[in-house]
Amino acid sequence: MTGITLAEIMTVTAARALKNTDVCFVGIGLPSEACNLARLTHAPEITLIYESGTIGTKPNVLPLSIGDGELCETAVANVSVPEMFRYWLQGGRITVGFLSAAQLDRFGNINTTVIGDYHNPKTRLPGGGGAPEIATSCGEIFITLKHSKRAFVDQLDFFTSIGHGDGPGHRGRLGITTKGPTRLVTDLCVMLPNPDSCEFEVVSLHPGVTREQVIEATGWPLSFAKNVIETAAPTAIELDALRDLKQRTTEAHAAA
Amino acid sequence: MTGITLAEIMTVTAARALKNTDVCFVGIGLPSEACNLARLTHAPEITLIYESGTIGTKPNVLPLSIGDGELCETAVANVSVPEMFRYWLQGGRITVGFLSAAQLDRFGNINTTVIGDYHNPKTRLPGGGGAPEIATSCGEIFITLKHSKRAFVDQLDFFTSIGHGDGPGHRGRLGITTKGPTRLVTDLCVMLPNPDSCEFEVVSLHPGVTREQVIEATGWPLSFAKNVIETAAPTAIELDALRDLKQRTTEAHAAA
Amino acid sequence: MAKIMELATAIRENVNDGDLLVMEGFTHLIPHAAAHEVIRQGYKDLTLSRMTPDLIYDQLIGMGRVKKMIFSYAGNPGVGLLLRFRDAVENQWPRALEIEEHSHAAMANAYEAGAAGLPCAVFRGYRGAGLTEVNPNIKSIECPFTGEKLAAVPALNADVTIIHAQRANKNGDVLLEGIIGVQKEAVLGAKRAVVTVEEIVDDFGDISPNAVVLPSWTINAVVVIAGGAHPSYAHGYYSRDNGFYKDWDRISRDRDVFLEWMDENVVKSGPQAFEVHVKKGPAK
Amino acid sequence: MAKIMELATAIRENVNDGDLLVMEGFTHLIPHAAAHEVIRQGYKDLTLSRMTPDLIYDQLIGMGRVKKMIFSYAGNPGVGLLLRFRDAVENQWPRALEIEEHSHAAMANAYEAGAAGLPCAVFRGYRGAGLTEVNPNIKSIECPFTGEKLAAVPALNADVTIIHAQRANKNGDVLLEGIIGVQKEAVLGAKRAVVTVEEIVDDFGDISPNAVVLPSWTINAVVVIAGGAHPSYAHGYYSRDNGFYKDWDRISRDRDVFLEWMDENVVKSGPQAFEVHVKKGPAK
Repeated sequence: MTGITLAEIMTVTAARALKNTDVCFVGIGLPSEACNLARLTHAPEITLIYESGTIGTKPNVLPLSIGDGELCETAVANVSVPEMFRYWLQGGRITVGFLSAAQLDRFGNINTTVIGDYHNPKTRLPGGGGAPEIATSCGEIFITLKHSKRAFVDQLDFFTSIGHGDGPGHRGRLGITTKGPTRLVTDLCVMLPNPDSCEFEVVSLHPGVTREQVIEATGWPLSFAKNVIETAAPTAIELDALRDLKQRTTEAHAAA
Repeated sequence: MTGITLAEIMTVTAARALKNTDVCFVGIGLPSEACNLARLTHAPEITLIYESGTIGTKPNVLPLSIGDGELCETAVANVSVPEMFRYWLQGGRITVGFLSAAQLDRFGNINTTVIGDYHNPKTRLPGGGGAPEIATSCGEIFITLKHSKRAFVDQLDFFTSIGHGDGPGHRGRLGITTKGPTRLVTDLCVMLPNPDSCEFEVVSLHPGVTREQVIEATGWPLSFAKNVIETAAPTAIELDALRDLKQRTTEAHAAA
Repeated sequence: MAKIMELATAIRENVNDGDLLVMEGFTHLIPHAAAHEVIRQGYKDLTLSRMTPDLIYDQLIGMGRVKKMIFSYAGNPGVGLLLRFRDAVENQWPRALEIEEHSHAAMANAYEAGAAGLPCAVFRGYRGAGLTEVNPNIKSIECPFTGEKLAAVPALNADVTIIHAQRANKNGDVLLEGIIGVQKEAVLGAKRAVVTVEEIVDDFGDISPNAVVLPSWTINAVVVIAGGAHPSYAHGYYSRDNGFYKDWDRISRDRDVFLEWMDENVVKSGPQAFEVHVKKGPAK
Repeated sequence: MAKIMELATAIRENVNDGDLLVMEGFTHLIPHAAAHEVIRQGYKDLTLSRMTPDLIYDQLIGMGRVKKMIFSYAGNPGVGLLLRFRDAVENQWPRALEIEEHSHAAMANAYEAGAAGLPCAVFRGYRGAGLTEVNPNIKSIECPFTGEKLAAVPALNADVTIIHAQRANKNGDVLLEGIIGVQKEAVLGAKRAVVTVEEIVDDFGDISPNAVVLPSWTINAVVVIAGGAHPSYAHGYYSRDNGFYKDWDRISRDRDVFLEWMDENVVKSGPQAFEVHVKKGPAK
């Protein structure tokens, strides 16, 4: 298998975190790619849910928006958006929420709202959408986004949705009973929250990536686990499935 | 038209109270008969709603239960019961709630819960069902039931749903903004609440009925309006429609 | 993931003594066959909840299996009173029955809150209603924006919910059609759920994208019992047996007649007895 | 009772300066043609509400018609940011834009509460979220049974809601299919409602008894505009025009390009311009 990109490793590695029995609330973009790859490889029976109300959807190509027609056509059930947020998300039926972010801090707190001051922003981003309650109602949260100093920041400009807050016990003090972020997959490495500090630390580096590369792309003083391993390279099956999926997607969106 | 019964006059008179533009929450039994008669005569476009979730239903025969299949098959829309009580009843979309009762007092308060003490009842009745919120959420309430001292009582054994409470202003003090009972049709007469006292008083006597008959069948000291008129007799059209409806109903329920 | 299994196994694996058991159905799709199996297996001290308890709850009460009932309308629809329920409340026969009585609106909201994972339901209700004085589970809450006083009742979350539906597909997803009541909420709010169906099909075919489908992973067991709702009905399969509802008034009026009927038609019977009711053909 | 009428009349009779206007649609069935008519008729000082404001709200904002926007995600779905919205928030061009920002859960619950006639929505949300510090319309309430602190937001009740749907029947009842979003709630919670549809049929034929139908009497005006959701889509009629959403990023990036595009394609155009988009044929 030649020419494997870090982006491909990221998606494959993120996909591997999902189990066949998971019920996954899927964010658009990178999470959607990883979730559908999981479904097309090792987790064929995974239940994918998009906040547009589509439950158990099996799109043949990646949706451009969160409400593309194919999500509805291939779903087990389509429900209204109030029902989605009340019975399915708040009802505690989702095992994994899969999110991305504009800014992320070491505790897995996320900003997708503004860069700069909220009332006088430098850049007004789209906002949190479903994230504030996805972050607290799903059994656990996986995050995937590309490594960069702009994204991996020491201090968030805005606190769109909570990860581990300011560290151990913060979620509990807010009455939150779910785990929060348990895994972060970037295009350079995999990070897990340290059990004592709740700070994300590097547990595996993608093939060919150095510690220095990751440190350089991270805006906070980075920790590494005691034993940092190399991320297992994508298999031919995973890579084929991903490339086919992206090829189909490109063709479909060009034709539309 | 020969052999008109008081029961027929009651149903026809109750039906006349409904308008073509009404959206009516229909109780089973006498209300259902009156509401469907209205639909089959002067109010063909009336919207009939049963609490089973059937909206705009047009049954060809009277349903035995509140959830008969024909109610669903002929409805404009069928919704879940939570939606029925939230969006349609509580949402303020019903113009008229049409109720019956086991016991009724002079203020139109209703008991369908127990005869005797609640915790140690002489007769345990089915209970209020939808009545407590029908009585407060519908624009106004029509009541129909047969006159008898057992039903028209001086003091209710239990206060299942509010009419005018203990008189003027009671509904308002409870934060209720709807009109409450505005019309009562029995097999002897029509009664309206007195504008000052909120007590039901007789405004028309059915053909052939005397004041003494009504007084005798009423368990509270009965008032009569200044001008008591005779209830207009059923027309041939009304009577034919009612008798056809009841005939179809009898045949359908015998066949089932 | 729902497992497709026999009725006796499904009930045994999911019902326990003392459970809060919900067998919902608003006239339509009442799980009669499953309720009879619950009776046969002898569970006791059950708390039953249902908006419109009718014959199956009357049967469980009359057989002495019920400690408490949560309800909003306990009648024989279109016929009259529930006589075994009455006998339990009025005469404590065959045992005393604790009741928690609500309005329909309260119970519908309580099931909704249960499915929504909330601790309580908030609605505009119970104003001027006598139940507020006899049911301590009716409280109030104030809107923080308008100051309006609203009613609150606890969410309803069953230990086990049992419903009947038209059909499942091979994957165990369940389709309900017609008058759907509070069944979806009762299933989603429950710890465990058993669904009896008229039939299992390969797939649902060309149904509406917005059809009411409960995904397989929200259900523990799916059981095929043709006719399993009789004398209630299954929209598209068979009609309501109004005659039986009228008969029940007679059967349930006398304790001995009731016990004899139960022995013959429930205790000594089985789910296969329901098949005969489908042969009348689909509801028109 | 819904009256079937022309678009210009429907908008004129139902929209006013300063209204709280809701044009909902979760990617699917977004009422583009109706929004363009609102722009053509020149209403001003509107408050817009929508969970996922996208192109039509960007257009209204860029044309200076909007005083305030209530929203939970303001992006160009699958493409990126909403550039006219950004320009208004960051540079007050063409005027300052007041915002009331929520989470999806809060807005979905607020529409639900609006349809349900409640003053506020109660849900488990906003824990640890920064919006609680910048939005005074996020409060809390305590469960009277468990003491749990829950979030509360005001109910959302539009002055006028405008949606697009697949079809109406001759009576003016409206059928929605597919991804239905919060449209039912937005209509039922509104003082007035306008629905544009792809077509009017004699009757809906053999649809599911549980299809999403808004009865005629919940709607003020029904208007036929084939293709009226383009570049959004109508399930069963035509697909989403992803290319246009990508183009919008370019068009909306520059104020002059935007104004020119609006002049040509909205101000000097009309609803008949949407018909061409249906000819691509139904979505597969």
